[in-house]
Amino acid sequence: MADIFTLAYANLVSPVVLFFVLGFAAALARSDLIVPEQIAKALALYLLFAIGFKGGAGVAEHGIDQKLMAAVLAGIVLSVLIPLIAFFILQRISKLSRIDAAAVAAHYGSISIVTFVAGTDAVTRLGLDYEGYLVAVAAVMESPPILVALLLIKGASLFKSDATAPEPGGRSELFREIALNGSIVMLIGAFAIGWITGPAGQEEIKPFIVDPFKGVLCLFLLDMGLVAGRGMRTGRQYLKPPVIGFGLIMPPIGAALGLVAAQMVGLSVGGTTLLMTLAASASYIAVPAALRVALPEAKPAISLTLSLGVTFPFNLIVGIPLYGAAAQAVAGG
Amino acid sequence: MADIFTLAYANLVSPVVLFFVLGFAAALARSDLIVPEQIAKALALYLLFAIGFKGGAGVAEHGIDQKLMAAVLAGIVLSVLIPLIAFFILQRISKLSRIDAAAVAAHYGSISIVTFVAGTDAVTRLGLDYEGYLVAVAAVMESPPILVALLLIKGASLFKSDATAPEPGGRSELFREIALNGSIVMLIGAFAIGWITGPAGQEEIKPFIVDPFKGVLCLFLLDMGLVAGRGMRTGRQYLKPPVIGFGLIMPPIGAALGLVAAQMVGLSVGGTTLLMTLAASASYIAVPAALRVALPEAKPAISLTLSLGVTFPFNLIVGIPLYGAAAQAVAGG
Amino acid sequence: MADIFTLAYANLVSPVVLFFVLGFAAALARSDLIVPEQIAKALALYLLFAIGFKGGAGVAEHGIDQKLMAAVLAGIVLSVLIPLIAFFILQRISKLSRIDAAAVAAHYGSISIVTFVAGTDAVTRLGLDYEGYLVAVAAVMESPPILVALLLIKGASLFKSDATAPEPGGRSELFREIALNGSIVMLIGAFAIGWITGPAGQEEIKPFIVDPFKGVLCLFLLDMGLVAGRGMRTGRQYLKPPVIGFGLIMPPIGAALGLVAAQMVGLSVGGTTLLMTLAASASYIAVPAALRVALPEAKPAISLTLSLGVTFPFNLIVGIPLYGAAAQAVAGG
Amino acid sequence: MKRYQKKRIEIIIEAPMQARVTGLLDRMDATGYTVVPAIAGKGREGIWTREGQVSDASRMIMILCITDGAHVDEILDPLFELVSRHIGIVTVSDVEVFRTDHF
Amino acid sequence: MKRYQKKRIEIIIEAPMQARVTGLLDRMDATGYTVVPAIAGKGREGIWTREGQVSDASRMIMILCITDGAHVDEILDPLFELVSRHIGIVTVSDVEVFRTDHF
Amino acid sequence: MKRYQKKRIEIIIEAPMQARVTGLLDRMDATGYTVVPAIAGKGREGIWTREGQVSDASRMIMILCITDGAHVDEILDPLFELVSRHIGIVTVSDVEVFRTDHF
Ligand SMILES: Nc1ncnc2c1ncn2[C@@H]1O[C@H](COP(=O)(O)O)[C@@H](O)[C@H]1O
Ligand SMILES: Nc1ncnc2c1ncn2[C@@H]1O[C@H](COP(=O)(O)O)[C@@H](O)[C@H]1O
Ligand SMILES: Nc1ncnc2c1ncn2[C@@H]1O[C@H](COP(=O)(O)O)[C@@H](O)[C@H]1O
Ligand code: NA
Ligand code: NA
Ligand code: NA
Repeated sequence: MADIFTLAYANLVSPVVLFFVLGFAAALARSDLIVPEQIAKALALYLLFAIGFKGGAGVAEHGIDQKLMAAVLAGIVLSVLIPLIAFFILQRISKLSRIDAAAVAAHYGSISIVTFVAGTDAVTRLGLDYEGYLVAVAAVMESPPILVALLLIKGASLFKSDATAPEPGGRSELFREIALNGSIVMLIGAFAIGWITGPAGQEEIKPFIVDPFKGVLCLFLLDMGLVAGRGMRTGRQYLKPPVIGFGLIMPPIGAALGLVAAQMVGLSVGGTTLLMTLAASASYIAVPAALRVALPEAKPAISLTLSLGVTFPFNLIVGIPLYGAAAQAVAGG
Repeated sequence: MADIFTLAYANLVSPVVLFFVLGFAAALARSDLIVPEQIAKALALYLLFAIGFKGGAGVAEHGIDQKLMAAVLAGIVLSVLIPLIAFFILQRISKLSRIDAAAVAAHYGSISIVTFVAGTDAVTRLGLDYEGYLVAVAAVMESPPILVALLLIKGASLFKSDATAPEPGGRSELFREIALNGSIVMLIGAFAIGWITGPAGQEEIKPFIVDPFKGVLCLFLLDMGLVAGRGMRTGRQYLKPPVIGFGLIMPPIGAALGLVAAQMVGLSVGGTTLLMTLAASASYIAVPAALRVALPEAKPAISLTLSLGVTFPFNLIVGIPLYGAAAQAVAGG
Repeated sequence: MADIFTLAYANLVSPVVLFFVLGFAAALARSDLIVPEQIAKALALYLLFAIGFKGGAGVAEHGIDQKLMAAVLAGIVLSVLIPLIAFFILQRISKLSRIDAAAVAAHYGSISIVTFVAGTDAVTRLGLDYEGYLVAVAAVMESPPILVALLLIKGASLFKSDATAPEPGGRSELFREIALNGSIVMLIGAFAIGWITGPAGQEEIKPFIVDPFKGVLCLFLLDMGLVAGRGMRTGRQYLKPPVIGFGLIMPPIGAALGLVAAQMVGLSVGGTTLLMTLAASASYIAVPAALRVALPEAKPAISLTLSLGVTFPFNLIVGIPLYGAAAQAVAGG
Repeated sequence: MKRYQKKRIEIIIEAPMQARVTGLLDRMDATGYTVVPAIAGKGREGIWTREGQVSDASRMIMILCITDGAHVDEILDPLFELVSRHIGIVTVSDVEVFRTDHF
Repeated sequence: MKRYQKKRIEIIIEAPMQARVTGLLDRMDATGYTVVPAIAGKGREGIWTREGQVSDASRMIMILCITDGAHVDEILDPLFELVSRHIGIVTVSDVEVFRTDHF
Repeated sequence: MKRYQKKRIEIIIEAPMQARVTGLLDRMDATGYTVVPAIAGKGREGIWTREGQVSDASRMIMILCITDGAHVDEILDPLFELVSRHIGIVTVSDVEVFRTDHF
């Protein structure tokens, strides 16, 4: 147990976490500190580039693992299962409308790549390694929950011919958009290029994607803290206690499922921690935007405030060390 | 004396200064070279992040100095005294209105963090060290001059109940804004995080905040040169000779006060140079924005053109080597 | 010959080329992946900064070559000759109007700095060195083709008094704008600063302009792939087969002229490859913007789609290895 | 110079809907449109600001379309149907242009 | 579809005043507003451009507010008082909307 | 408060022409103007978007100029001549302002 606390403490005073706290506090205090929009987007692009490339180069180095397919499959299953469970729980404990519950469920089924990145940072600090292809697993987990949520609301009609769809492009256009979402393309693309060019390729661009990585992450987490804090300030009223409760219990539930899946696949301790982290994390970039098109009736402030203001800090500060400890207990030694 | 010239020359042909000159010249020649706005903001954020963090890590490393409180106090005193002196001088030598004189005084009482950063660069090039907590001193010097200027214009009524204030939020809102200005929060926040995480934390993000620092500074100074040159092109007419004269004599006056204060606190040669530089520098980011709200009747072009187009280049090119030489003469050996 | 293929293959699987391909494919598939505008501009600025500075520092290190003036002269001659040839070819093989043909010719006479940068990357990967002053040659080649195109359309009236010019500023203003174009100023400015501060200056900012250079280039080429792919998607209809053919044969023609010029000047193998690359490349940043002012009747989509969508990828993927092999065959050994 | 009466449609809508609104304008044969960014705002769904946002979800854009009065209802009916399910507003006003054939 | 007459208030003002103007609109019960960035301009106080600027001091923004004609003077009087001490301008024009209850 | 009738000129034009249009407004003694960025659009010359663009070539901006009705034709004639050779459009509409001397 001492270990969890040491880990939790080390986590708590890491620059990465402290910059998030700084941003959160600054936003609550209504400081005018901001990270410009295009810079925030560029930082996100950088993280996707770096983490994707490193994942691919890792696969090139360690050879292709038989477990890759199993892990991808596990990711897909998790990303279908978790939104269903989330929807079920929300229907029981909260008074959210079906549509809002489905929207929240989609966020929690999908993943947050920054939470994943923070997880890799914690795992690396523990001296653990992880399977590079988990980056690909992260990518495949992004979209299925959106479809699950749409199915929950629209049922089978979702797949009917969209000749009568009122919107230009209709459903098939929507599916294309969801599948070719910018962050998925960047992550998978960088992963593929990392794989093709391998450790030699990584060596060439190491001073860009490896060395300054943690510093960039600090800046990005500062921005996330600012946005999350601002969201809590303006969106608090949308979050009734049961909904906040959901935002705190859903991550461990997801992580537990992730742990089971990781055991079945046979991941390393580091890999197990990361699959748990993915399962525990909630989207706040790709899913919100997709749902504005696909489920416009859902109130965006609910999912976003919950995901970014409650679950992200929970995972960053409490969750990740916890999942690491659990992974060590179950998969370690 | 030879030393001053060597120092001045080395300073003059440093990439940092030359990029400023390039920007200035390009703007005067009306080239369309620009640094995009959000990039300029990000570069400023980066400099605050890096210089704040390094300052804090420095404090963590060298232990907390008994002089810290004295230095902070000295900073506050300087930032109250300098605007009063500046206002007095301007009232004598220039024909500026009281309000414009107070606005200019606020700029010169406050500090320019980039001038400070350029100072640290020069100090480091001389092989000197400096007290990390000077970053905190810089932060506390930012705001008091704004209040001094408001007091000069509005007198005691400034602190009266703002129930009748015509603007939403009134005075207390204004004070909050001034105190929680983004650059102060970033600087103090990064300082605190650097302090908490110490040299180990700095080691983690060194390839982001230390290694590329000077290159980023070059790019930022290019931008400052562009903005300063453009300001001189469009704002020249606001600057009568006495006002320009003020922009050239006020920095040495401030620096002299800074030298006295540094001696009283007992700072190192490097630290003395930097406190002089802070006292000599004039704000061009935080104060102008605050004054637009607090003293809307002041003509913004006067202070800004003077601070950025006259005093900043003076300090960068002539001032800093001079202050370094003076500090060495007085505090050195 | 085996050499060419090895080189071509190594080139093809370099991260730089693969990120271009990723962007191109993502745009064709209508992914919403984007690089924000100001970030793209900052990346371009960074590349100009880095390549200019390194060129200047190289000149400072190797001493000033007697060939510098000859190379600059060769650049000017090429940049006058190539647009004339391009215009002649277009008039023969395509049905473009005189104005559109002149506009396209201006693009091909001028240069693409990113193609040049990609060329330096390929040259360096071959273990070859190149003359640093080629950066200055690149800069002087940017503008003359614009004047050539204007002369082709407006004839001698171009230089007549512009008292009657309908546009504010008239011709002289236009000439000033073309000569002081932002990218020229940045390139020449950074070159001069690199020269003045020399290897010592470069050492100071190496972790900014040298180490992360290739990673930044990858990100920039991702953006170029996105823009080029989007251009092909929306601008395809402007490109009849003869025009596309021109976009593929003009680069080798330019390169051949560049080879002759390089031989006359006596450049190294690396330098020869780069002068060929410059001659083969087509502008897509500076020239398009200048022509919108100077030749508004030309259809912008034609030149831009051709230059960015056809010629840039051709040079990047096929051209550069080819020019390298030709330079080695002729100038090597 | 002679000026002609046209209508200016101003649509403020959430950013992820941009492609769908412009797609609609295309299908309705609008001769053109211009998209202008917004940086902050407030409506029934609360306050938003673009600062620091990576996602397009909580951002608005403004789409301007100048069109002929004869054409305007043709565009407005499906447009209003599309927009009404989303966060946003539509306004219409009178403007004059020089080249009537352009719109 | 039936359209209703409303007023469109367009405020161009220095960026540091944004929060105060929107705060005023809030207090005056405007139903919403949208802030649009400006990149350059000229007025009595001279030329400005946003390029390369770190400070908000010499930048303008544009605030749009659609409101009911009955409501408009209520908003305009204190608004004009606020804006008149600052660098900026206010214009008012007629627009039509679909949902009268929205404004 | 009393309001005065003015004209609002809205110019959408390719970005490289910005300095020339504002220069013209200066020469025609317009009291001011504001430049607003555009991020995407469509016209006779096809679709464009600012995303990822380094060059100003395929980008539009919007220039607003509030001016007096008496003054408006003086500005519009040379403006239209300038703009007509370029990619872009000009519209004119009625607005009200408070300070008639300002425009
Ligand atoms: N009365 C208004 N005037 C100007 N903009 C508005 C107004 N109402 C709403 N908006 C804009 O439209 C967006 C969506 O409005 P709503 O659908 O009411 O939430 C807001 O965030 C504002 O940016
Ligand atoms: N006549 C005008 N038309 C459009 N915008 C204007 C006009 N006058 C002023 N502005 C804008 O409002 C800002 C402040 O104007 P002023 O208060 O006159 O300095 C200017 O910088 C412009 O951006
Ligand atoms: N009907 C329109 N409504 C709004 N904006 C337009 C319209 N037509 C053209 N534009 C804008 O003006 C630019 C140039 O138009 P054009 O000269 O028709 O190619 C387009 O790219 C649009 O941004
Ligand atoms: Na999840
Ligand atoms: Na000072
Ligand atoms: Na060329």
